[in-house]
Amino acid sequence: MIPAQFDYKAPATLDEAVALLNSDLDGAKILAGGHSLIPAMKLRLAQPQLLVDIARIKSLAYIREEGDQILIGATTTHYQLESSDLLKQICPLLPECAKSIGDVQVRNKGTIGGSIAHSDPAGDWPAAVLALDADLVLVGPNGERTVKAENFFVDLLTTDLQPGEILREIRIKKPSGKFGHAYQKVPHPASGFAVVGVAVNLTLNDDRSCKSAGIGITGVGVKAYRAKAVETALAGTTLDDNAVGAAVTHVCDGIDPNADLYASSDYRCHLAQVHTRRAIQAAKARVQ
Amino acid sequence: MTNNYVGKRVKRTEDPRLIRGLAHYVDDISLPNTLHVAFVRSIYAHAKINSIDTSAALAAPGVVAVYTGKDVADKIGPVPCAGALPDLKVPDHRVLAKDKVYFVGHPIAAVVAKDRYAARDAVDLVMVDYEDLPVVTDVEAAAAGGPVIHDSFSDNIAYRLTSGEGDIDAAFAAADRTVKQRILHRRLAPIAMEPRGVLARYFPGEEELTIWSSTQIPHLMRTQVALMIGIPENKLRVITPEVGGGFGSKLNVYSEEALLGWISMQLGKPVKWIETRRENIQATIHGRGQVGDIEVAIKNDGTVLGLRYSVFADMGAYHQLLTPAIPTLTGLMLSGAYRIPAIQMNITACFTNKMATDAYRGAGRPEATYVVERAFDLVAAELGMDPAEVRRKNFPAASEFPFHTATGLDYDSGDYETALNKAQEIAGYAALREEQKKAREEGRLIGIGVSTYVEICALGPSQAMPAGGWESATVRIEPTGKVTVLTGASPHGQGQETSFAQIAADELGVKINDVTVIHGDTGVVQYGIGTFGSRATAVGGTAVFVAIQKLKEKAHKIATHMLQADATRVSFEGGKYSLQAAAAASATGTSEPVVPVAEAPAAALPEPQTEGKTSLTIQDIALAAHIAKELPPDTEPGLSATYFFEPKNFTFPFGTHICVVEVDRETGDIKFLRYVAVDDCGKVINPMLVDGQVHGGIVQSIGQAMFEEVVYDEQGQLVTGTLMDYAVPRASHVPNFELDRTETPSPVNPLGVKGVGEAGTIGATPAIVGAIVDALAPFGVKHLDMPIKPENVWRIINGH
Amino acid sequence: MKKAINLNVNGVSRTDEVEPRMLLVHYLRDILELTGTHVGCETSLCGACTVMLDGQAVKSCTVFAVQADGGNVTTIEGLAKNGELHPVQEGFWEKHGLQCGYCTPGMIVTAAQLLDRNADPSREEICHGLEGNLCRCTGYQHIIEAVQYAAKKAGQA
Amino acid sequence: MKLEGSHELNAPRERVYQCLVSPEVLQRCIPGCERLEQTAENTFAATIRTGVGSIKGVFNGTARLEDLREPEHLRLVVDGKGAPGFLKGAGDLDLASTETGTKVTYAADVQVGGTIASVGQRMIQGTAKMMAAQFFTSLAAEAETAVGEPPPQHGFFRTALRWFSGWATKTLRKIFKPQKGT
Repeated sequence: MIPAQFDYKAPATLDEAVALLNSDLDGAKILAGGHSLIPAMKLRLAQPQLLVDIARIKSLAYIREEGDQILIGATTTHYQLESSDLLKQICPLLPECAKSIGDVQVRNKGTIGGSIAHSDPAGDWPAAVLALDADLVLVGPNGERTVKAENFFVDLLTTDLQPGEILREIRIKKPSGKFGHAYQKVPHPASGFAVVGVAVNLTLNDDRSCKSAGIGITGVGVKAYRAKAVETALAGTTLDDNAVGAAVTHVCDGIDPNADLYASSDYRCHLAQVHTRRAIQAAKARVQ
Repeated sequence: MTNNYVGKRVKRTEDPRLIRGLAHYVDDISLPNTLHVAFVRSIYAHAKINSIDTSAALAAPGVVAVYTGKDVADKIGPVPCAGALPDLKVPDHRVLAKDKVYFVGHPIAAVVAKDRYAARDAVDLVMVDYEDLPVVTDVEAAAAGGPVIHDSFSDNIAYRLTSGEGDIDAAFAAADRTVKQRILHRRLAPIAMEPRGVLARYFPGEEELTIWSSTQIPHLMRTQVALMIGIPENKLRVITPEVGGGFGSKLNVYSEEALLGWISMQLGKPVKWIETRRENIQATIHGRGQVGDIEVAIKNDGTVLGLRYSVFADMGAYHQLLTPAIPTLTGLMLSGAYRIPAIQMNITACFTNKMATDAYRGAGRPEATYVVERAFDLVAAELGMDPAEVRRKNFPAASEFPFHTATGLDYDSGDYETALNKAQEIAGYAALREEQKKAREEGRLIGIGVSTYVEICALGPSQAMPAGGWESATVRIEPTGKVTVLTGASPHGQGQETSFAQIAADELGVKINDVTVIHGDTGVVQYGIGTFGSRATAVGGTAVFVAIQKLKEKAHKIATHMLQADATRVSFEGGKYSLQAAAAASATGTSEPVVPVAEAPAAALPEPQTEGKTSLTIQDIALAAHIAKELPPDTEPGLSATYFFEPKNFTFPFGTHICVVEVDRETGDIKFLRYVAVDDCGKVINPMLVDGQVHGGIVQSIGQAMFEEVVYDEQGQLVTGTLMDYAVPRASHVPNFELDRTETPSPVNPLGVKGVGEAGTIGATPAIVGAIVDALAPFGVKHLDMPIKPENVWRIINGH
Repeated sequence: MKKAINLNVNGVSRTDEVEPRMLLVHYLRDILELTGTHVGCETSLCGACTVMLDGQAVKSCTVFAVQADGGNVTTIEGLAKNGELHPVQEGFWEKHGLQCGYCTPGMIVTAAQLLDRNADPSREEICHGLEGNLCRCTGYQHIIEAVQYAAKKAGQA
Repeated sequence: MKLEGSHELNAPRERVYQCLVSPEVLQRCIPGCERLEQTAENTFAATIRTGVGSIKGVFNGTARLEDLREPEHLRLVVDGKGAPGFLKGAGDLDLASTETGTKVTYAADVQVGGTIASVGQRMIQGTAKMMAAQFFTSLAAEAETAVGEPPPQHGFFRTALRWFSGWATKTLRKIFKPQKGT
């Protein structure tokens, strides 16, 4: 219940935050909403020496359109995303995903950047940003770089964020044309984390055949991943039951599905297939 | 008696402080200079302690002391076990482990520091050198041999017991068929929302120790802790402030309670320990933990001739207060709501490298009801009968009560068929079966589960209890007319402050706001037993009721004297002692109403005015009794009465629960469609509180049936160590409940009440499991063990 | 190591020096003696510690007091105004939405947030809104009814 | 907890075997191994600082090689303790020659205790898999490096380099005081 001692700094700017983080690469951790880090600290599984609180950098919390992109600041809370009228209009996957995270208290405080940077294998955001093929903007002592979401999630709780780097922004190409989104989740009855979470970003051709599908899966593997084989199998099809049914059998291709007390590997993989199918069908039904 | 309150939906008098955050639980009490205690607990399930190095911890900032098992071994007596079974093995259970640890969470050292942060930090600095030993977690493996846990015993068998009446062999010999099933009752964690907590303060001058503890049994704890730490019982005061739920987990005497008291005596300062949720799951008792085989002898027409249940009961590493007694309660209730001529229960109770099991809401009875009800479902399936009809066939008739069972009990009163009929009617049972049939044709999987339960409540006659089964009450009317009720049945959420005030207000004819119910302070309240076993109202409430009758006898005497009338002419009605009409006329010639004196605002106590009056409120009499100028000869001043109620029997509430579920063929998800419960808890004091008890109990059953399980791995590691993994039901997990009642008064107590605290956890699991199994009947399933998770269902449907 | 913090709690301005690791719930309970906010788990799951921070329900066991610096905190003790119960408090009393009362403060604060954002929630929306609060006594039915009562009451006001 | 798997290495079986019994190589391959000192024949004292993401811990303990049957089999027995709990286990490694090199098949039974066991249900398996993968990736690099060449750089070295580069950049920035907005 009680974390080990640490020092706390609340820089006013991102540059200061980067500098502070780099002042102690081994001991410093970024604190945003704290809803991944603080529970680990209370169990003393994480014992950072210094917390650099970036939640006070007001300029890091935003949702805005810029050209053909949607820009989301890293410390934007789940609730801000859930309740954004703009996003409900232009990218409904994000509010839908946000709504399924944890509970209202977690959503009020937890941030999208924190969740992505933590890369919990059952976190919800990773699936959504994968499905949307987002770019993640990282800032470090050497300046900024942009990483595709697909390349960002490396392994269990491990991302491409290098020591000393901070996730600053999530950039998403504004969905256009005939698109439909859906997020389907089986929450663990105790933790609320995704036993399986499926984010679908579907774009149709004028003839309503599948132009492209972005499918992000969480909860199944050691990290969230894009179900590329499913995406490929769907492309060009009319998304009829047979095509979707056949495509979703590939959802666990190349993955060694997680097992825990609630769901074994094969059941989890089965759930991933069922919910991927349901999410695709829901997304398709929502296409204007 | 006027029924202004009893039987009515009265809002709780305890709520205003609770909803405003102004109530005080143990951790909300702060005393100056309080030291905080944190525990070093075993991370091994079974290990030898080679050494404990406390030097770094002692040197840490803010640390005042560190105590280990060696420091306290000859200072604090063993943790008590109240089980009195023949040949029971009772391990020497010390408050801190000395040479060996026997389960994960076993306390090894207590660190005392200036604040909770410093105490927690120092826990990491205590170095324990363990040498791990072979572990036994499976109860059958423990019975079969396995590593012996306690050196003082030759095996892991705590006791064996066979009980029951009737010729069981003859019953099976006469049977047309038998059905059998192995049934698991997994370990459950009670998870009271307030974890345990202890605050202790010793005054060296007065040699008085006060312990605030989140417990269900302040007096029993006082006696036991006094014995453990060697302080005279009358120098120890136990206070249970607000208690945030118990469910049996606080019906115990724990190491920490004695140890904190002892530490306070050593250091002369207040010391506090508040359990973390991880400690709560590791080292507060668990419930259930049985593996049993049920076998039923039946006739082809559905008549049950005999029932045999052989069970391995998992005690855990040590006995806590009632650990060995729990399976015996299972044995008592194996007749369920049925006429079963022969019953046999065989218990093999074993030690394992796990936390002790003990009373968790229902305490042994849910296990009994569950196996009996599952068996009746199996019988129905075997014979192709409707499960409700098999049950109906074996009910004793309402006219047969008191009904003697082959488990040796005499059920007080009952009308099982009426409850079943009512539940079936509310559920629309016949239509549901039709709907189910139609749904099956469409490929949908709907299941209907029926449970007709009986429970044993109002624990109980002292003859059948380890430490007294009575309950106490003192009722006092203060000079200002305020009524004080002191009850030994200290509650932890049940609402006795309201329900007992309802009883008192009606019996005394006063307003409920004039009644204050005091509990949970051994310095103030006469000795009592506590709240558990659905006993508070039936035993404690009765004590209040009878104490009031005693008080009224005296008040009547005083009234008669004050009204200068013949005793037979003074009657009590609506809070007033009045002369009967004829007598009244002759006494004063008037019958004007009298303003109650006690309500008049007064700086000093008013003098009772009786001249010319035909009636007196009981509050007038209280004042007179205290002023004591106008009392009949040989009457003690004051107006109070104490009563210790000893029930002659248990009570036996009953009811029918019907659950309807639909399972998702693809995912195995289980969705509730309906939940109907008709409970009969005898007379009802406050229907709102009864509904609340039933709701809560059913939801704990939903937890047990679908989510909850304390899991230890083969090495005895507790893998469901937090609420991240141990699933307590949430709002979205539960259906809307349709409740109703029948009312069959109990003849055991004058209130006619039976008790309802555990009905939900006893009646509901068989209905829920029955419904899920019924939904899967097309796949040939006859039984599934709890918790039934979607994966289990999916495997059945898909033949995995 | 201690940090100075300024915050407004239930309308009262507070200044204190705290260790960075001090959890907001411990600050409220141990320093300010506002003990209505409870601790029921250590993994941010039970919601007993819920308070409003800048108008948003948060789990005060998962917020460091230093993070709340400069903020406005409302605890259960600050919910009733001028001696008048908040409609949710009234609902809980009226509908028997509590038994042992331990989860109640957090449950009430969360329910208040729920009604702030959705004045007329369905049963399902209430359940979703209370997903972060565990109750072991009531079985939730009376809690749901309490929130419905409060919604109705607030709607009439 | 049972762990099973196999990894293909592009190196001859004898070479792989030698790597597996070399304390120097093992230290470089075991994720986070800071110290591996021989205390007796085939017995080592080890300090491992390891973890995933922000979850970290230090374990002290022993590792023992048993049942050595060069070049086809060995058994590794480990026992470590640390603040987050303890770790104990034994694993059998079988080496088989393949066309391209060596296939190492492992089957281990690992017991985890303490905090990590009671709170890490969701992650333990994944962590173990990840560490096994890291170990074999490093081992492959070691085995594929000819004897006498400088050892390959694994996770720890990569990390150290990153830290160094971060520190160097920061220092350089301080020296050159770059203007804002660049």
